[in-house]
Amino acid sequence: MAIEKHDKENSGGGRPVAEKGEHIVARHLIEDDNIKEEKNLVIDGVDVSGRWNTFIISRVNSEFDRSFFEEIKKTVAGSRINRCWQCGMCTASCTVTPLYRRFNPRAFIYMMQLGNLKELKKYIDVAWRCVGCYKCSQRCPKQVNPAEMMEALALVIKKYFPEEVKTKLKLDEEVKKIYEDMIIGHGRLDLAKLHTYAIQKSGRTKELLGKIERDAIFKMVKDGRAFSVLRLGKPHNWSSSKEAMENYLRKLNTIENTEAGV
Amino acid sequence: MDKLKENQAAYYPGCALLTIDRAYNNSSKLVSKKMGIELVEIPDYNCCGIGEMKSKGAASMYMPLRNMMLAKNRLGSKNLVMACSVCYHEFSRSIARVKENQNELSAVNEIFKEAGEFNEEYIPDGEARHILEFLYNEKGVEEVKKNVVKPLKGLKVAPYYGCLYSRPSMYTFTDKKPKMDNSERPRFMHEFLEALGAETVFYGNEVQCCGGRNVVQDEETSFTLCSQTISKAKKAGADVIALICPKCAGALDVNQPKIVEKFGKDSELPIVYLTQLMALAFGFSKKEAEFSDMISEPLKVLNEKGF
Amino acid sequence: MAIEISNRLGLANVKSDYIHTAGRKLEDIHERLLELEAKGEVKVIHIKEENKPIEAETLLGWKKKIPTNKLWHHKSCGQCGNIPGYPVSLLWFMNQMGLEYVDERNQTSCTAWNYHGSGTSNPVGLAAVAVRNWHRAYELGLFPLFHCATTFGDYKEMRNLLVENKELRDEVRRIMHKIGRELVIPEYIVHYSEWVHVMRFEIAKLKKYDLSSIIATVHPACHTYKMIPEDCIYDKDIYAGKRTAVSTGVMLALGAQVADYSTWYDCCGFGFRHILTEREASRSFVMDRKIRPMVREAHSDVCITQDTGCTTTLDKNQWIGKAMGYTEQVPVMADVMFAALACGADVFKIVQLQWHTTDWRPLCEKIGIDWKKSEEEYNAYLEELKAGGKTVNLYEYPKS
Amino acid sequence: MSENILVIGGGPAGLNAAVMLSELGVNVALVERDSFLGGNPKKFKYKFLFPDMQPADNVIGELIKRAESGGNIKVYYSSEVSDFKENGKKFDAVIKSASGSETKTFDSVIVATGFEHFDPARDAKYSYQLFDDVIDIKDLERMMGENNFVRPSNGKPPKKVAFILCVGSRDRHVGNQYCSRVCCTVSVKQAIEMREHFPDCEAYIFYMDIRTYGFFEDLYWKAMEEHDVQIVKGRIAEITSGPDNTVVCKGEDTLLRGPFEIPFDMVVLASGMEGGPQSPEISSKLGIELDEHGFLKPENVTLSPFKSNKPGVFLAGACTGPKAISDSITEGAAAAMNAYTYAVKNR
Repeated sequence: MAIEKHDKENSGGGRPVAEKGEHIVARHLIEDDNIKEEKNLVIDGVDVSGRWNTFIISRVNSEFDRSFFEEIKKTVAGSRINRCWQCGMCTASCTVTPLYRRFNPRAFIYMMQLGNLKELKKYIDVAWRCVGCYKCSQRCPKQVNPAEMMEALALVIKKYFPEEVKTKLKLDEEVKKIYEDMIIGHGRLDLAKLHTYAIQKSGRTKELLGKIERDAIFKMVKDGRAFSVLRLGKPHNWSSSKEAMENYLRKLNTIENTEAGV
Repeated sequence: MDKLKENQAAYYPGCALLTIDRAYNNSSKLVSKKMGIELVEIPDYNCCGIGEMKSKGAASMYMPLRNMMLAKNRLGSKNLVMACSVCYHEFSRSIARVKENQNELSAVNEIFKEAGEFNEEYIPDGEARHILEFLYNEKGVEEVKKNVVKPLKGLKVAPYYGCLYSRPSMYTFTDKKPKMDNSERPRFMHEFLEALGAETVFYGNEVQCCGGRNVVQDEETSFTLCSQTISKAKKAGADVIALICPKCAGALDVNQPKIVEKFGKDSELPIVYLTQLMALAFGFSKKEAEFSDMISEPLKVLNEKGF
Repeated sequence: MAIEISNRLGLANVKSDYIHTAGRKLEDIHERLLELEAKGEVKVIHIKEENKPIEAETLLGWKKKIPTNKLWHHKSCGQCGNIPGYPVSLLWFMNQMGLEYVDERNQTSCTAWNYHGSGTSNPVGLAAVAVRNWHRAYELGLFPLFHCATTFGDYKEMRNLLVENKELRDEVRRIMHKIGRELVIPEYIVHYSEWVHVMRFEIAKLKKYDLSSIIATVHPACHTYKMIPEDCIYDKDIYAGKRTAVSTGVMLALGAQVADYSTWYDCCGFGFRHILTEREASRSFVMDRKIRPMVREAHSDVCITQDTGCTTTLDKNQWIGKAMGYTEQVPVMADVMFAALACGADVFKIVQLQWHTTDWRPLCEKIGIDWKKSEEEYNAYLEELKAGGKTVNLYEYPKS
Repeated sequence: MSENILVIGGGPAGLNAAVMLSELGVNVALVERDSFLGGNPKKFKYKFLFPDMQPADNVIGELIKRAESGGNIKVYYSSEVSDFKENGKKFDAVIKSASGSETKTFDSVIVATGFEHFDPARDAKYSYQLFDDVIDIKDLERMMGENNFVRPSNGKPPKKVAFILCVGSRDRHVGNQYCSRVCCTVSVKQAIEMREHFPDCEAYIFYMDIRTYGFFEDLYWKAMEEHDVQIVKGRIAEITSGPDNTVVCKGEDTLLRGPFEIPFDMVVLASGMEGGPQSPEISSKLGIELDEHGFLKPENVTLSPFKSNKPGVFLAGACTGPKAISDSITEGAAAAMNAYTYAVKNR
């Protein structure tokens, strides 16, 4: 099979280059990942570039991966995954679902039960939007504890989709890191530092100089609260606790230790 | 350190209350003392984990439980009182889980052993108590009424419980123990406020989430939820919203200028802590209750109403 | 792997002692047709003694009579153009067996492609076209035999609609009067593959080659067995009566091995609408859902079909599969074509595999057919034609 | 003189009716078509009964023992009622067996002819009989009863098993629109037994609704929470051959809205209950009504579920519709009481 390259983009002829699968009549019905198309392709001397070689890849799920379920069941947060029978009470109770169409704890739990990573991948960006309000856990008739199941979900995403976490969940990941560094590293939380770091990480440093932020900082400096933050300090002999926790995490035989490198 | 006397209770402040939310901390102490209980801070406390540790197995339980150990070890108290709902949740979660699950208890004790700070194993025989539930059950509404010297007549208050004071009941035991609040329709704050002479309004978002957990990395969600809550309370005629959690304050009070900027004046309403209103009614000055700490400027409306 | 293949090979031969039980809610349309005839409501094209019928059992255990002689060939649109060896192989067999038939030239398309492809049709129009063709057979005193699966499915549907709806009958009768014809309905709607099936032991008698090393995979056409399924042939000895027996039956009778594969039930990808406007779907389906499993799971030497559209779609789309790494290839042909090959019909003049896209030569070699000789003869014949020679009928017409 | 009552059918319902009547001093003729008592549970060698997993023999064996040792019961094995006539308020019946025919007059009659397991071979899409590894719940019950629970195709223990609910039930296509009531519970029970037997064999249940009504729900919870049985929502449309000697279940995951084709080592079809050919037969012979589902029709389904439309003829057990063994036993007692009252009144 010989492949010949034509540099269509720079040919300057003004003819627009076709988008992948553009000519498929029902293109909108097919997800991007399910379309394969070679822009320039010659087979057996015949030019079959673009639409002449388009293939639609099957979206059939052909595996229930139970090892995945076992992995989650071992974690503290996800230990009750086997209880879920998909009644939808969690999603019905959810604070976030009304805001984000694709946020559906019921479905996330199901994907984890069946090890359906292919489907889960489509929800990475929204899967971490849980606000931890525990309405789902309060109402779940089987006490699956869906709110904490979302924590297990975060672990899963981190382990299996590190690339997507880097791109789509960069800020979430960094803020979480700041939290953990403070909580485990210092034993206490410096809220002022957390706030400034987070704003910096999200690339909104300018905002810190805006009127609202400036007023707040000024107020706290004036009433002395800014200094109490500086005086917060560390618990006495915290390092022994820190090391003990880190050791525990390293020894864990579950996905919980994937982020143990604190 | 000395063991606690009668009329003293071991108290866990938490990071927020010791710093930017000192108004909640100080007013809690003031009103407790007035009602006959002195809150004694445990020494050398550490952060509860603020929900960010849940994916870390038993380490997430070690954080709050170390404080329970401190209370017992240093103050001789099995129980620990706290005002922050997030801390309260983290504590009750850890206690409930290790009570139910022997493996998790041993894992936590492994960490205790390795840290080597205490010479004993942790035994889940104590309770975490939220200041609202604590004062309600230990002293009661009558005690509140007794202490009111400046009734808050004419002040319309929207009580805001948020999430973690009452949910989930598998951790907090709301609905379960006879004297615990209702998880879906909590009433304790209502009763306190009415005992202060204030009027409570019904607005439907009493236990709705403020989105506070994600407020740093996901403002959008939090602002939307807060705007809904504030505007509903305002529509119901509330003069102020009363809180029992510093995280809710972070979302509803500290961020209010930004919320107003985005959603307009409907989302503007003064925010106070329940204990600040109690302190005011108990005869403490507005300065003592530190109303000026609040970004949403409750002083204006309090002055207007003549308190 | 060995276990897996032997398991798949055995399946077509699984026998069952199971006796079909009719579902309680289904009504045998055949009985209602005869009731209508008794009331004088319709004329019925009966299968007579002279049609030498052979009885077969259908999905629900009903009996279906398959005529084997005095047949009227209703051919298929795409068949003659794309796969000319398909109808020719069938006629070749009938000639070999000395059966009477008419290779009809006064037939119309059944128009069902239009019906399935675009929905721009209506029951009256479809039924009128069907009755017009049925009447043509009727006036010649023959029983119609349909080559195309879509025609088969459509006519079964039309027969049911006509039996069930008086309004439709009246309307069609009115149209038929205009063109000087009458409302007639065949007793059974019969597909050519059903003829092949009931004649499979007769066909096997003509066998010239040993086929025991050939592994075939059968692709059943949706319109033969999924439309009006209660009217399709099932056999207790083939797939334990769980899958339609046609095509598989003749392969087994010829001594070839039939292997099962996971997507047996799936469509070929023709899809009517799709083959017209969405070839991407058709070609993807062919490679992903049919050809790859046939080759990977069943190590198939040949894919056996029973319909025009399926044969074309499965064959013509394999080459482009290479573009996306589908290296699997398997020759495709109808059951009757394979049977003709097995019985010594000429590869080029009768079975006409030269029109097929996927390489069929290794299959011929495996069977032991000298396709090169056949090719030479065929080329010589073409040269003759170019030089002004006379065309000869490659298959005989019936003695009139 | 004591009463004579005819009981047709020696399954759980008929047995209990016969035993109770015998204890009342009634002469009972128990007509059983098989050469043994115990009905379907005996015929298919049920091993454990839900909901408490007690050995089937504890229940069925006990009933048989009582019936066989009860002095007033005459059991007619391998026999049938070949003729039946009303005789005033009484009934003349001919009991035909291998040893000949016997005509007797009875004061009242209890029909307890039971049910038949739906034959999944009738629904071609499930490939039952085509693939060795596709079995149904009664096959699995028998395999467990014989301690021979392995893959029929190769004698090896399975690693992944699918249970498919609603086979032959709730399906207009096969003519049964009703729910067979017990298949869900039987399936979760079997899944538990299977997981106990082969802890590393995964169990999946494909369902449309799970109807483990009442306290049977406990078993369903147990299956999930203690044995990690996974439920998947979607009915199976076809079963084909899969890679490595597996069978593929093709379905739609209705909760995620996507197609799946999953290979399994073994598939267990939860085939439902049918009235069987004996129901129309007994209906025409005794002149009692048949319902639209092919079961015998009670006079009033709520008020008198144990009465047929013919006075003096009573109904018990699964002949009136799918039910659990415990319900059949209860109905046997209820029918016995009614048959006795009728007999005494019309003495």
